[in-house]
Amino acid sequence: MAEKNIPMREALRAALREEMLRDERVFVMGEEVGAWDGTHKVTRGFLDEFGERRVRDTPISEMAIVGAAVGAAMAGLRPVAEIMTINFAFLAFDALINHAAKVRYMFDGQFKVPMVVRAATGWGNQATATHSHTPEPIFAHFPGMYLGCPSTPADAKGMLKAAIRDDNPVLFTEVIALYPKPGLVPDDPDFVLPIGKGDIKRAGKDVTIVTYGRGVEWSLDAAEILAREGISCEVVDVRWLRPLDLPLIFESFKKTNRCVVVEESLPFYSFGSEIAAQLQEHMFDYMDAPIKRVSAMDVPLPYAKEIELMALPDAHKVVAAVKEII
Amino acid sequence: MAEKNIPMREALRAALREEMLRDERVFVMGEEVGAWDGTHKVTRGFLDEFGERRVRDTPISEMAIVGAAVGAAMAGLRPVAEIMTINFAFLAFDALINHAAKVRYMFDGQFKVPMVVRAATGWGNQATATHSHTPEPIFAHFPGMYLGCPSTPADAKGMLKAAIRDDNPVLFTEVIALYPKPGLVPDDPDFVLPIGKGDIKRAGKDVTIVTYGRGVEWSLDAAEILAREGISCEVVDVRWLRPLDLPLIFESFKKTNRCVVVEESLPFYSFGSEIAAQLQEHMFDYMDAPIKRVSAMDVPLPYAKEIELMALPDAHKVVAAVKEII
Amino acid sequence: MSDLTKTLTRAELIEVYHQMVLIRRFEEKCKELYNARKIGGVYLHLYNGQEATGVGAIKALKPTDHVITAYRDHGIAIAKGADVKRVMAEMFGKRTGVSGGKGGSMHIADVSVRMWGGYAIVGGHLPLAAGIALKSKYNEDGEVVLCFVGDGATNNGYFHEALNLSAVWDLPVVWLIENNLYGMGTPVSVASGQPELHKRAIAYGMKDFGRVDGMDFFAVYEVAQQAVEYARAHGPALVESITYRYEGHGVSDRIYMKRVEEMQRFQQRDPLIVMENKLREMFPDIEPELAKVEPAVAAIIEEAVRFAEESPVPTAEDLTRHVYA
Amino acid sequence: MSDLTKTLTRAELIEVYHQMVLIRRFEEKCKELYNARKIGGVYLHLYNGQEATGVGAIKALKPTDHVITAYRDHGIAIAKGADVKRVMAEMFGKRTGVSGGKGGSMHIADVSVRMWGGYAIVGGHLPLAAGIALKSKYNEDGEVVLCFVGDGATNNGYFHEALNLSAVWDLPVVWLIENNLYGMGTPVSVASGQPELHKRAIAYGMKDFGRVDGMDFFAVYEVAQQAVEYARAHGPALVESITYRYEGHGVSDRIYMKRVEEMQRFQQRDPLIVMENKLREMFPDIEPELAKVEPAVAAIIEEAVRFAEESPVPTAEDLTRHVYA
Ligand SMILES: Cc1ncc(C[n+]2csc(CCOP(=O)(O)OP(=O)(O)O)c2C)c(N)n1
Ligand SMILES: Cc1ncc(C[n+]2csc(CCOP(=O)(O)OP(=O)(O)O)c2C)c(N)n1
Ligand SMILES: [Mg+2]
Ligand SMILES: [Mg+2]
Repeated sequence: MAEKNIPMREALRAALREEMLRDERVFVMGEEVGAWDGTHKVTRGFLDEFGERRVRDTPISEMAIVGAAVGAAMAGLRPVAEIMTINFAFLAFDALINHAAKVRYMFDGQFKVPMVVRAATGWGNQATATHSHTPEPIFAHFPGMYLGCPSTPADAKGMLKAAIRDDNPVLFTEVIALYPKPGLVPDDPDFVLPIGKGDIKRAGKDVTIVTYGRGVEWSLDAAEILAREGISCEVVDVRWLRPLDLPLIFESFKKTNRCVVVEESLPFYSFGSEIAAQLQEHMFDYMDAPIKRVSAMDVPLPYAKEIELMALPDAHKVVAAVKEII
Repeated sequence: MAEKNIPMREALRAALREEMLRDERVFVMGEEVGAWDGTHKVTRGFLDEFGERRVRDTPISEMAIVGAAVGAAMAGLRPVAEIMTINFAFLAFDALINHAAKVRYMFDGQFKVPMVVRAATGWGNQATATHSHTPEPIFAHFPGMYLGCPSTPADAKGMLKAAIRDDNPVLFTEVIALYPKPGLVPDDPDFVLPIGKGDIKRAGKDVTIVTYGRGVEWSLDAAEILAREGISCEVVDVRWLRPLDLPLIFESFKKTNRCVVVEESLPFYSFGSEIAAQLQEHMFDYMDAPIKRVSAMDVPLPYAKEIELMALPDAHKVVAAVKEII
Repeated sequence: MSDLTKTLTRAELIEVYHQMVLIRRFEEKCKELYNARKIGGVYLHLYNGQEATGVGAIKALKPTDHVITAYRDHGIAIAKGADVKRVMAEMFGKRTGVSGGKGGSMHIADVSVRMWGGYAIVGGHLPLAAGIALKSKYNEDGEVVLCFVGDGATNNGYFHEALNLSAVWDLPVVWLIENNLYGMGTPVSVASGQPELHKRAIAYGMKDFGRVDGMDFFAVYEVAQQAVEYARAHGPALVESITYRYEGHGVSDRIYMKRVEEMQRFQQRDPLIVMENKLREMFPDIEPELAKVEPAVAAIIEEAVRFAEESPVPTAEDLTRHVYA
Repeated sequence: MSDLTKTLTRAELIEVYHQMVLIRRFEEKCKELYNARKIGGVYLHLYNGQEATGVGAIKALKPTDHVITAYRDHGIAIAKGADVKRVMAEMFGKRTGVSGGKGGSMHIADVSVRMWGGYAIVGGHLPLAAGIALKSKYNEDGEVVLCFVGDGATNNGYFHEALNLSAVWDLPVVWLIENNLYGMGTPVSVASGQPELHKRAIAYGMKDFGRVDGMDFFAVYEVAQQAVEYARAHGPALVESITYRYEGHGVSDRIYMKRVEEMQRFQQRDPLIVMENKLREMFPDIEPELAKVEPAVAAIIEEAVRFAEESPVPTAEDLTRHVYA
């Protein structure tokens, strides 16, 4: 099958564009998605190609963007709403959790909510405290809405297409730092990666590193460093925080008996907490060492580069964590 | 010291009233806190006693209630804002997380934010999907704001007073089901229970049950049942989800080597996840069995009583979990 | 008003009256059953006193048009044509309820009659209404959404964002503020800087259809018709209906206890009485028809209660079904 | 305008002009340093073009009054009296910065001059402004809060809830909308159903001070003075200032590139030029004083940059300090 080497931003754009071409009910809405070409350029050229009906610039109204997407989805359209960055999704928290995720259930299946909320996520680049969240775990806490976060351009394409084609609400977070990073992406317009399927990004036998999003890069870099020292890491990219591919994680752990969880998010009540809890509960007899967690520090993110970087995880912190349990 | 047997609602009311009498900067604001006497009657009689200046009814504007409390606190007042139920705090998520919890840090300590947001929490009573959250863990995920949830009238009084006297923002959640439950409460107007200190609610030696809020009742009931079968449970009420009293939990676990975490909240990326993760990480050598988690089921809460109750934890589920690891 | 006798037939008007009585008696029955603990839940928000607003506005719609509202939803669902038996079964939390017993009093939806449900987060359904209207705009299908909004809800961020979005996108939606003077215990003047709520239309450059007497079916119907047709042709419209709820917001409604005089003033203009009088005026020989309404309604309600009581409760399987599609 | 010569002395007016030039040159220097990667961050929101609005409005305040704004905050902080050196150090992310290097460009606060900071969540600072004003009301200290609001921010839920709250509580706050025609790339008419933003005052029953020419210091100052004194005596006031930002919102500002003609139109009425001309008109012998401004400003900026460059960066200890009090 033909592939192209393109940055994640373009892979997302291709996914969205192909789905809009395929299904006339799919449309995009959000702040600056049209005339501006999208803050992150994922919707570049869409306004010209699809027109104002299907490429809808909105006011700065996150509550209404998400709420209107819920209503449109209930009514039979397939909105892809963009929240410029996930930080602003805090303003739409109620619309996401109480409505997108619940209207199907509370009306006993009378409605489907086939919508996607795309949101750029991630720390770094001195965006400062209120603009530096990676809060996937807190959104994935709630049932009724899926949550995916791709780590490669190919995953980005296949996962976003799956999200758009699915009949459930999906919160789809895109790591800002990964937008420009290239990778091979299948041309196939039906290249779809199923919701809830994780992926082994590197096979190994000594330690399982469970991660997602930007953590994959740090983990792969760490695995590379560790390989030179003879330590073999298996990197499991869960891709979806809900539903979570526990079988894949367990399978890997049965082989390695050791695990480090890597996430860009804050340490408490988070991704690492859940993975560690699951492993100790279901893989107790396979545990040769405690599960270690690598995450951001438990502080708001400061502006100054020097201390901002201290607060963030990186490959070296992953290496150190692996060595603690080997 | 003199004590009174009063329901939690009255203990909270006493705490609030005493602090308002003690410190003229303390005032309450929120929907129906005044003329209506408070939805949960915690501010009963306050309007008559303190007047409109210090007992402020608000419009249905959660974003503004919390945001205005932040501003007032920065400016030197000590607001106690009431969010009628924690469900509506989702509308104030941004104001809580991005402003209450962060303005001190991002302006490098120029401001203090001595505010309390009180919110009724908890599932049950057929309040249905959007009115049935117990989402403490997701708020406690973020640094900068403390989070407490009392389980007894005495704790309620001592913790709320501590929250009001503290110079940091505190999200203070009050379990609706516990409002009417009585308990002995010290009269002492300086009875303050320090922020971040957990409490052993029942001593035991075979299993540690870590819990908070309504989980304490279920856990104590379970402990009683198990005691009859010769199983001795130690019930640790963390009281505060942030900061978390890990030393207290660890100390108990070193003795029992077994643990069940009980919470009213949803299972994923939650309280149980964090406690289990902490224990396996720091108490690995003391673990005789996997940590078990008892939580609500991973569904939105339905209306019909019969199935609502199925979804919720209770003493019997705690008993079953303990037996699994004994 | 005389124009209306042209657009609505005598039979239709009797039907309207029947609906208003049905809603009134339905709510009374709910209250009785709630007190008898046959209907559960912490909340029971009744529509008594507001019938002319709901029935009048919905009468202005085509069957293909849409309705959405907040938690005070039983009456509105019935007015839109939801099956009374299944609404009652929902109140009981039965499997046969419109929302399968999972929604309860606050979440009555019946998509078969384009009743999109009641929502319990104040203001939360407003952007949903905009989204449903966007579907109509997107598909150019000429359908209109009628969204009921409480007076208290107009001070919430959702109101602002949803109304503004509907304005910039010219969405076919009628925002109908049911100003029953209070949000829980808070009077409009305490909650809103602008107590004439319809004037908020200007903040969105939206067509303002002003205030209407919400106790009078004809008054509501007439303005609603204009607003609905305006929305169908041009875009959003705002209407404020002055009405009153006879029941407290909840059991501990201290304010409600005090407002006896105000209540009496409104009850003198009770929607049912106003309607009966108008009908008598319009059709001097209508008495026999009117007389049949109460017994007919009583039978419907009795049947609904029986249906609800005899229906099965949801099962463990229902508990986990429909979390996802 | 003639009245103003009475309230502001010649020395004060020179000082005003100095401040506007200082802000302009400060922003130009920031842009240069950002391009040279001496100033970091993904965001740099400059105030060029809007100086008359910020300086004019703040001049109407007493020193004990308060200012709060969004992320486009450097100019406003300087106008309120923040130390230019420490503002520049903040841009560099240095420990000596007003916010200790932790806030950066978007979060410039200096509580010593009652500048409560810049905030980056659109609309997020509006309820904070209400809260600060509540303190004044609560303590009856006669202080006023001046809150700058972007045109784009007026469509956000925070705007609605905060303005309404200020109205029902009669808070001493002036809401000053800086209508620079765009929120990022979105023109006001695309974002707001009501493009005359000051008219939103009616939605809150709030005193509307209308639109003012935001390129003219005197115009802004005069209306701001009225609004501030109104707020001090009675409660909230709304002002809309029509202004323009000369720089793009960010590097990829496609719309900005296109609007050359519009820009030129505004630049002909550049705040600095308008001010200079007025000063010359008022004081025919002012030229020598005017001539001293640019060199004085250049020296201040040079010193600020040196200070910032030589200042230490924050440490690991700073990283964890001030998370809690
Ligand atoms: C966001 C939110 N805040 C608070 C509540 C609690 N609450 C339920 S109904 C209500 C009053 C609403 O008043 P109004 O909009 O006038 O509707 P009415 O009950 O009069 O029909 C309040 C405050 C809620 N459900 N949602
Ligand atoms: C809640 C929220 N949504 C979106 C953004 C992204 N954003 C930053 S500035 C901006 C435009 C704001 O425009 P306006 O209020 O007119 O202020 P201006 O930049 O023109 O001064 C947007 C959309 C944000 N920071 N916060
Ligand atoms: Mg009302
Ligand atoms: Mg603007």
